[in-house]
Amino acid sequence: MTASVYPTVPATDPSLLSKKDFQTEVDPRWCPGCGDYSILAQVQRILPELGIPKEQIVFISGIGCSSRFPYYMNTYGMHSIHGRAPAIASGVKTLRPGLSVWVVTGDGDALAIGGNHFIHALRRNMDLKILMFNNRIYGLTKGQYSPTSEQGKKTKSSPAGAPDYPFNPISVALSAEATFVARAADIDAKGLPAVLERAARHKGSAYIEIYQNCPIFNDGAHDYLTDRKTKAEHELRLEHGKPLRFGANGEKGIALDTRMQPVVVDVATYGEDRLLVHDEQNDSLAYFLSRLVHPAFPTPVGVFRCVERPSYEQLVEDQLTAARERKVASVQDALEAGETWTVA
Amino acid sequence: MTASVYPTVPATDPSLLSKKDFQTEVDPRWCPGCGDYSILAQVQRILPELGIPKEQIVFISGIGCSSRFPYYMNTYGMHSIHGRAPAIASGVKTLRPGLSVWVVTGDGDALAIGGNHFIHALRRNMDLKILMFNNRIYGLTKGQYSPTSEQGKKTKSSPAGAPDYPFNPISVALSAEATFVARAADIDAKGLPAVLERAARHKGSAYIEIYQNCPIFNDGAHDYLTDRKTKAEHELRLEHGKPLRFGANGEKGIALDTRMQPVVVDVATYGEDRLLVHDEQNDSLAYFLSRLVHPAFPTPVGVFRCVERPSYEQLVEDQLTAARERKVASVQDALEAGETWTVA
Amino acid sequence: MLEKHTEVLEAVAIRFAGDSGDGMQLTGTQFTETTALAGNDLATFPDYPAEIRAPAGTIGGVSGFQLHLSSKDVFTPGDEPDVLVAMNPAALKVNLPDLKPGGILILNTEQFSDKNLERAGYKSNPLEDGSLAAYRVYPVDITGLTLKAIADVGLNQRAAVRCKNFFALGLAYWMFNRPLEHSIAWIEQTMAKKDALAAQANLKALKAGHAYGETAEIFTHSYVIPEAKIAPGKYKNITGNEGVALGLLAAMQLSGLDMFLGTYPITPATDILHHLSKYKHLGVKTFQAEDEIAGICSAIGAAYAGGLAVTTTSGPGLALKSEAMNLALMLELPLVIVNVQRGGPSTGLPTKTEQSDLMQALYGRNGESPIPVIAARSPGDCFDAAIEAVRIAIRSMTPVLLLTDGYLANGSEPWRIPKLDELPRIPVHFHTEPNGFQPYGRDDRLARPWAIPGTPGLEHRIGGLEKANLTGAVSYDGGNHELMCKLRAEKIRRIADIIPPTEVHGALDGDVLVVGWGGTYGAIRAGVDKLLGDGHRVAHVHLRHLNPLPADLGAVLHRFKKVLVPELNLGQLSHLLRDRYLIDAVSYNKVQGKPFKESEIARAVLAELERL
Amino acid sequence: MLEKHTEVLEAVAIRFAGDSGDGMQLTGTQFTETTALAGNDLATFPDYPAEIRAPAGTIGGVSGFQLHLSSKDVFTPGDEPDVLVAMNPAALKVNLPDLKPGGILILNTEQFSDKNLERAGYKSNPLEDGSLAAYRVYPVDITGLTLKAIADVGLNQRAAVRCKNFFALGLAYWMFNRPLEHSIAWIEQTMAKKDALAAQANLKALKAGHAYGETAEIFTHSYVIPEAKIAPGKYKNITGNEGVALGLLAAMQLSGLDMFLGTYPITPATDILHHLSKYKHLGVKTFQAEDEIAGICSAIGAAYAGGLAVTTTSGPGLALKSEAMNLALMLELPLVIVNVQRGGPSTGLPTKTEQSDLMQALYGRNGESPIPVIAARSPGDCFDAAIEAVRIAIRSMTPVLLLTDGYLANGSEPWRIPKLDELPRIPVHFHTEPNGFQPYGRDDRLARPWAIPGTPGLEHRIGGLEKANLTGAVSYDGGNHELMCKLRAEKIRRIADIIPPTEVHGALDGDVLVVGWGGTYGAIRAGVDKLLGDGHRVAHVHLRHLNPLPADLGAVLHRFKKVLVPELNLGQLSHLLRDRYLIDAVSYNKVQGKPFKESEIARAVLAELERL
Ligand SMILES: Cc1ncc(C[n+]2csc(CCOP(=O)(O)OP(=O)(O)O)c2C)c(N)n1
Ligand SMILES: Cc1ncc(C[n+]2csc(CCOP(=O)(O)OP(=O)(O)O)c2C)c(N)n1
Ligand code: SF4
Ligand code: SF4
Ligand SMILES: [Mg+2]
Ligand SMILES: [Mg+2]
Repeated sequence: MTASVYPTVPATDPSLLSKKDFQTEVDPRWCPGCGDYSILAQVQRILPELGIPKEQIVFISGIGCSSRFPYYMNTYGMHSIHGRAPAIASGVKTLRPGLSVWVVTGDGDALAIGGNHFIHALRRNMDLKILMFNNRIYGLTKGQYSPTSEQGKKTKSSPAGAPDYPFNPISVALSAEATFVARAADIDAKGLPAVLERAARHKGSAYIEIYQNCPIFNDGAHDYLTDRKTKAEHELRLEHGKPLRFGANGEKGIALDTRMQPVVVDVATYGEDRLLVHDEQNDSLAYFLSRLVHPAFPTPVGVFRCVERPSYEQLVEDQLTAARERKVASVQDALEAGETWTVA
Repeated sequence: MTASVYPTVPATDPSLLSKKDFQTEVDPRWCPGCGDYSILAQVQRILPELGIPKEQIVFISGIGCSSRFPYYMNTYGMHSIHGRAPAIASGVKTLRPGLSVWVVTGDGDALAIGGNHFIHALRRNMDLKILMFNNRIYGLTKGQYSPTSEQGKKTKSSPAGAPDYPFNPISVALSAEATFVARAADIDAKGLPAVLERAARHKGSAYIEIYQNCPIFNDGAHDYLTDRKTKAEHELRLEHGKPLRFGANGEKGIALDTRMQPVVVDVATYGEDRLLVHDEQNDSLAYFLSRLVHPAFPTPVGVFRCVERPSYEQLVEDQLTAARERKVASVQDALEAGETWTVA
Repeated sequence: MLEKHTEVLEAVAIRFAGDSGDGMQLTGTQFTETTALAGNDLATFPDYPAEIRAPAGTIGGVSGFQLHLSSKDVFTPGDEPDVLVAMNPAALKVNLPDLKPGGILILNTEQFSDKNLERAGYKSNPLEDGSLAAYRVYPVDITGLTLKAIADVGLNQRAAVRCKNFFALGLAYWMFNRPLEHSIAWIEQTMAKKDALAAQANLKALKAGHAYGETAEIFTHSYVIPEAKIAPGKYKNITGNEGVALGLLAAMQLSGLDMFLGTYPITPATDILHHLSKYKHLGVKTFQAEDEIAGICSAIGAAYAGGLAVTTTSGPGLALKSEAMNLALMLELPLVIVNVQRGGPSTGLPTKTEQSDLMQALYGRNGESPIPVIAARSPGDCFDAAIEAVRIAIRSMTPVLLLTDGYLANGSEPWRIPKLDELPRIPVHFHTEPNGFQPYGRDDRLARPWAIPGTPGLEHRIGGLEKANLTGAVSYDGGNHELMCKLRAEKIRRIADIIPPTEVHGALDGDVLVVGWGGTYGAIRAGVDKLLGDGHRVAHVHLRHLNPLPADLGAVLHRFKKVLVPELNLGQLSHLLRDRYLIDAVSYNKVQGKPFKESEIARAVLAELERL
Repeated sequence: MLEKHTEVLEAVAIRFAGDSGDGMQLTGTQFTETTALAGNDLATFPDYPAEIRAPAGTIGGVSGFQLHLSSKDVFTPGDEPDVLVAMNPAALKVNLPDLKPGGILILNTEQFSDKNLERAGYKSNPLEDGSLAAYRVYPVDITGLTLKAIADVGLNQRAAVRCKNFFALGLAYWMFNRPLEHSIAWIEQTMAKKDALAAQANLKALKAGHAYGETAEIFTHSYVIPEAKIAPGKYKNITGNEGVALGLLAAMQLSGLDMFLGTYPITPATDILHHLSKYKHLGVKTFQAEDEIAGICSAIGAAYAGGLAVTTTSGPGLALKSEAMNLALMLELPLVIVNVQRGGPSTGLPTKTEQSDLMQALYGRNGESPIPVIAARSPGDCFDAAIEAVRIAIRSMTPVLLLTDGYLANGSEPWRIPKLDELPRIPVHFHTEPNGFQPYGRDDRLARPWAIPGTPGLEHRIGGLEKANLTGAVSYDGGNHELMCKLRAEKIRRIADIIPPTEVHGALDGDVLVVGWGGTYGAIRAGVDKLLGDGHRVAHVHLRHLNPLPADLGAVLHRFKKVLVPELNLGQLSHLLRDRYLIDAVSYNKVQGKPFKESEIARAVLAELERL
């Protein structure tokens, strides 16, 4: 056997990296005020902290405003075709489990045309970090309703209101057996980097729904959650092992009523010990939380679910290792296997 | 306006229909012992009871053993292409809301290539009856693992065991906002027709997962649930408003433990009133039930979820009606609308 | 006061260019409508920036609108504008290369700051460095004059600056002696509804621009383009996408069918969806599917159910639809697939035009897969082509591909509004007779019966597996398969029976025949007309039908010494003609996301003439 | 005892036919292996029923296996079998029309019951009604004799009846003087592992069949086919799907790359996945994707990451992959797409063979989309073709389409196992030098550098939008786009530099040149050889490379008066040749899900000769 054809250049030292190492010379081409800018900044901020050599990071996207993201990340990157990023990323990761592979996608890219690849990547627990920018609209094609737009939404393609009932993306990700599921808002300078970092360190598929504002075609869709004035009333920060409390002073909580339905209670009168306690490992609870929807309920942000399960590419590596241990044979042996005969 | 180009033949009398009216002269081409036969028989049995003229029923399928179903139904039918039946059926139903439109699909057809159309049809609440024959294998292509095959399954394409973690189809359907979700086994002569009939009468998308035996490539996958000997121990029949009990004499029940996780309890010692009570309208509960998986838990059969929500095609009809009331204009008017000028 | 002269011109091409935020498309549209009302023939070319929102002032963000108006027939927006209105340095940089030598240049001086010059990549200020010496330059502080004119309206600075396009419009109206009435009415009726204050300001800006032309000392000449001889009738401007939408509406009426559009948004086809979604009161159902496959599949379902079924897309979307197109072919159901071509391959140049999906349209499916392909030649012709597509689909029970392109889709032209009751009906016959019903029996066009769900006694099953002749049952018989493949091919071939004889424009035989298809019509016609005017023995044939080709086309081709095929691709139609007629067709290509110029065509033909 | 004669034959074709449950494929394979060991050249044709499981005894359920063995070169499984072993009436009904007049017919009489005759659609019993008079009929109660022979083994009735195919095999061995050793060893080693009892019974059945031939009074003759002159080496039988799998394995070794297959099951391509999934110990990663789009996309990801990336499919799946193929083309990454053609369009005839995806392969994508296309000509050649596909993909950084078909995929032939270290290596160079790195710089083949994630300093972004020359940045520039379209086209054109001169078999110039491609090789070669033997001035060229075509092909074509193009489609290659070379190529078609017969080719060529 000759030497490997693969490059043997040593990895660079990740401890030297800073945010600006991840910036490219290309100026981002998003509209002024687009939520994509803040997400980009947060991602560039946390990457140096992960201890991963820059050359081992790959960003793969589909098509959409959000999917231009890789152009602005000074890592390896691919701006692929609409909806297929999870499938492409799966090939990268399966071939090279050592790479850190990120998928950037939009609500249309991930849930309209790409819905199937999205749920299949999750169920396989492919070790991908999937960031879905949810602006509840098709931005790049200039404003049609998306699978996360509210029913009745008036857009260019639905002048009488969209007849479609939307997906709840967190519910979908959970039912697709995702092992890490979280939510954050574009301009949440604390919550977003926190979930990004946990996602990065999770071994397996990690899905983050990022509420993103599109000032051009769907301005203010998430204002209730991001506006300082209303935020406290509408944000439910999930913390593992902690009771579900919200409000400016945590004065409100979430409990189950007798029909196993959620109710908002006053913590003081109801009692903190009767509140639901968040458990990242309980998938039915995570689903239950995903059903807390504005305006009837506060919007949970943070980590809905985080469990361990062998990742796809790890299982494949294990199978290869086991097969190699079981059977030592060359390609020539494979050619010669089976019934053969020799003509002299 | 001239007379409609559409046929004005009067509908036939559905009260005269019997099972054999739904049988075709073509002999089913499934292997001996295939579960598809019993499903076919049950469907042919319940259709005459629905009061629908035969010519108003359409069966649309994709590709797979299961998808040959329409050939054996003496109704309108289309054996289309792999995975696309829900999309085709959506076109039929949207154009002609008066038709009764059924989709027959397999675990590969619906959840592998067709996963996206499947979940989108459900979220739209398109009034389709979707029967998914789940044999946990690709039958037609002669035995590769499917998205519902258990992890580690050895098949022709996975000699070392499938590295994929499977979908839980009921969970997926629920998260796709399906308004009717049920499960039955192919040879359950009581349970299957019961859910078929309820699905047929439901206004909106109805999904039934039918456990189907493939004696050739995955024999006995559902035996624990269908075998008379083991059935009672493993089957949890869901009934709206009733506590969750199972076992030969209903001696066992399902309750929540303190971590909001399911436990199997002895009803006598635990107390029936502390059991969970089924509620078809609680979507988190339905999800919770979908997570009860063999062998740790009994398998729920019957209706997981049944709620009312306007169906897609109904909303579209309503929009058309409203638009017609708001604006009376001809096609000629549309041509002439906008800035015009006249050359004499 | 300076004396002002009025000159009469036969034709003029004017281009407005500025930043995407500068409202150039609106300015262009207003000028177009006013021009149309004034009775000129005209053609337009809007040119959007490819970037979603490029940074203000950069090359990437330049938006343009060109208008060609004439007292004669107009076929294209004009090769080189006579007048360029540039609202900032980037707009100048991008558009100057196109301006005719000696052309008029109106520049918004306020924008020529150092920062903006740098953004546009200028090293020195062209207003000062003499680089514009070859043009008639009119530097105007458009921004400043606008702000002054509307100061009393009380808009905030940002909103006020935005009115500058109406100042430019007013100035242009003065220069070409156009009345202000139409734009005034538009501002007062349409704009005022949304923002009364802005309307007031724009009105003032418009008038101020006009007055500035009238009074400012720098302008010495204004121009008059006399009315063209235009067929009488009621007109409006339509884009190609509107043309398709209206054509489908008309076909709905002419056939009596209910319409269903199943589609997924994609540039530059999305506007067809936008347009059709407005006609709910006419019974049009639009279905925004989860992807292009669901788009076409839902349309197949609708066709099966008896609808006028349509799906719309652009190149990559057509690729995704290929498997389902074959299902429609096998089911033998009528379906119209509209493909608005854009720059390829892959995502390519999504906002630019190209004609490179012809091969995909003809051949891009597995197996022997004959599908009729037709193409529209101009925005207004999209209307007729859409009706033709529906007509063929229904008469022959087949999917039909209609090709347009980004240039047609977004370009507009004046269109004579037809009277629907003067157009031939599209006959539809739904089968209802159970006796002797054969799902795959055929009439003399080889069309099978359309037997839709809901019809008692015709219950039957169809699918993508090969069908037995007549019965339509599944058949694995080899002989039957060959027969069916040939029947399907012959069915499409017979469509040639209704294709009118090929129209040869120019010499009936002779030296060079230029054969084109699709959106290159205008440039080819203008280029060939020029050569005909110069006395050359040339001619132009423009194909609507690409599959099947017209029965007489071979004979026509053979009457010329040379056949030249200009295409916005690397030679796709020429492959087809070579294959079918074994003629050494010469391909003339351009793949730059832009339409041909008349002069390019004329030059290419001349080169062939010289080579003879 | 009757005296038995031994006759020497040059070649014989034998077909085993029975119900799908009758084990005919196993019988055929055993006979094949024994024949190969005996030193004959051979070719085989397994013919599975199209239905999943048709009811026992019906026409739809008949399974067949034909074997052509000879002491000379063999190119096809033979047009008409000399011997037909039919295990039931349906098998007789289906296969009799193919049997050579005067051929040998061995019939399992036990199955000729009224019920079975009716199932097969016989009105009267052919054993009795004289309808078989034209053949040498040997009625044998195969079932009964088998049951008797193995009675003492103690199998249940159903299992016992299943042994009858080994009785038939034994009888056939006797008839052609083949040794039993190979099959005995197989039963004792392979079968015994799974079911010792069954193995014991089959062994007895095999010997009983042989003994029956030896002793039964009805057989008077046995036959000997002398050894063929075969190149020395180690041989085994491989199917085309195995050939592709092994070729890819070999290419993995020759290139040093890690292999990744991303695919979705589809008939008749699935077996490639089955085969490759067995080589985990060699480092092969197979990914069973959720659909064909994910199959190719995962492979694109693997190519980007530096793998030997492959995706496999059949017609409808190729249609689904078209959009992503264009992404690979734009990214300029190496990727092998294997398309095992089947009967189309749509689902068509999924289990039957056809050559009708050539146009789709060449043209089935949006925009200008040049992709190399190569085709394999025989099961063993699939091995070489797969290596060639990998070689081209890597040298030119491009997706490559490899076409095989259902006939090659499931057919098998003896294959001389090559020594890997005697095959030329496939050079791979990963770029590592950051200085001056240009993602879209090019070498003299116009290939761009392969710079994979993990390489420090080469971080770069690629995508489906048009790229700027050299830098690979997004570019909307028209001139750049045209340049890139032409560079991509020229890159593919330059592959012709490594295509060897066209091999002309037969006359170097003359009357009729037969040009074929793909799986029709054997039939055409045999047909042309026959005519050459008869002294005609004909020749055969078989194309491996369909895009680009060999540089000298035009010259070769023009050396003949007529070019005949036999294809299992309606004339796809002939379209290409007409277009490229303006020759009036005559298309000879068959679209019946079946390969050509040698005699059909010979007859078609003769017809052309007569027409000259
Ligand atoms: C195959 C294909 N179909 C359609 C499109 C057009 N298209 C591009 S992006 C997009 C939707 C974008 O929405 P989303 O993913 O939410 O991204 P956003 O722009 O909102 O960030 C569509 C429909 C395309 N590029 N390719
Ligand atoms: C586009 C396309 N891809 C792949 C196939 C091959 N194929 C046919 S059916 C099938 C899977 C069938 O599995 P399932 O839906 O579970 O049906 P079953 O046969 O088990 O009833 C596959 C992969 C196809 N027909 N078309
Ligand atoms: S259109 Fe919306 S999502 Fe897209 S860049 Fe602009 S603001 Fe952002
Ligand atoms: S392969 Fe399995 S699923 Fe298919 S017909 Fe046979 S038994 Fe039924
Ligand atoms: Mg979006
Ligand atoms: Mg299945």
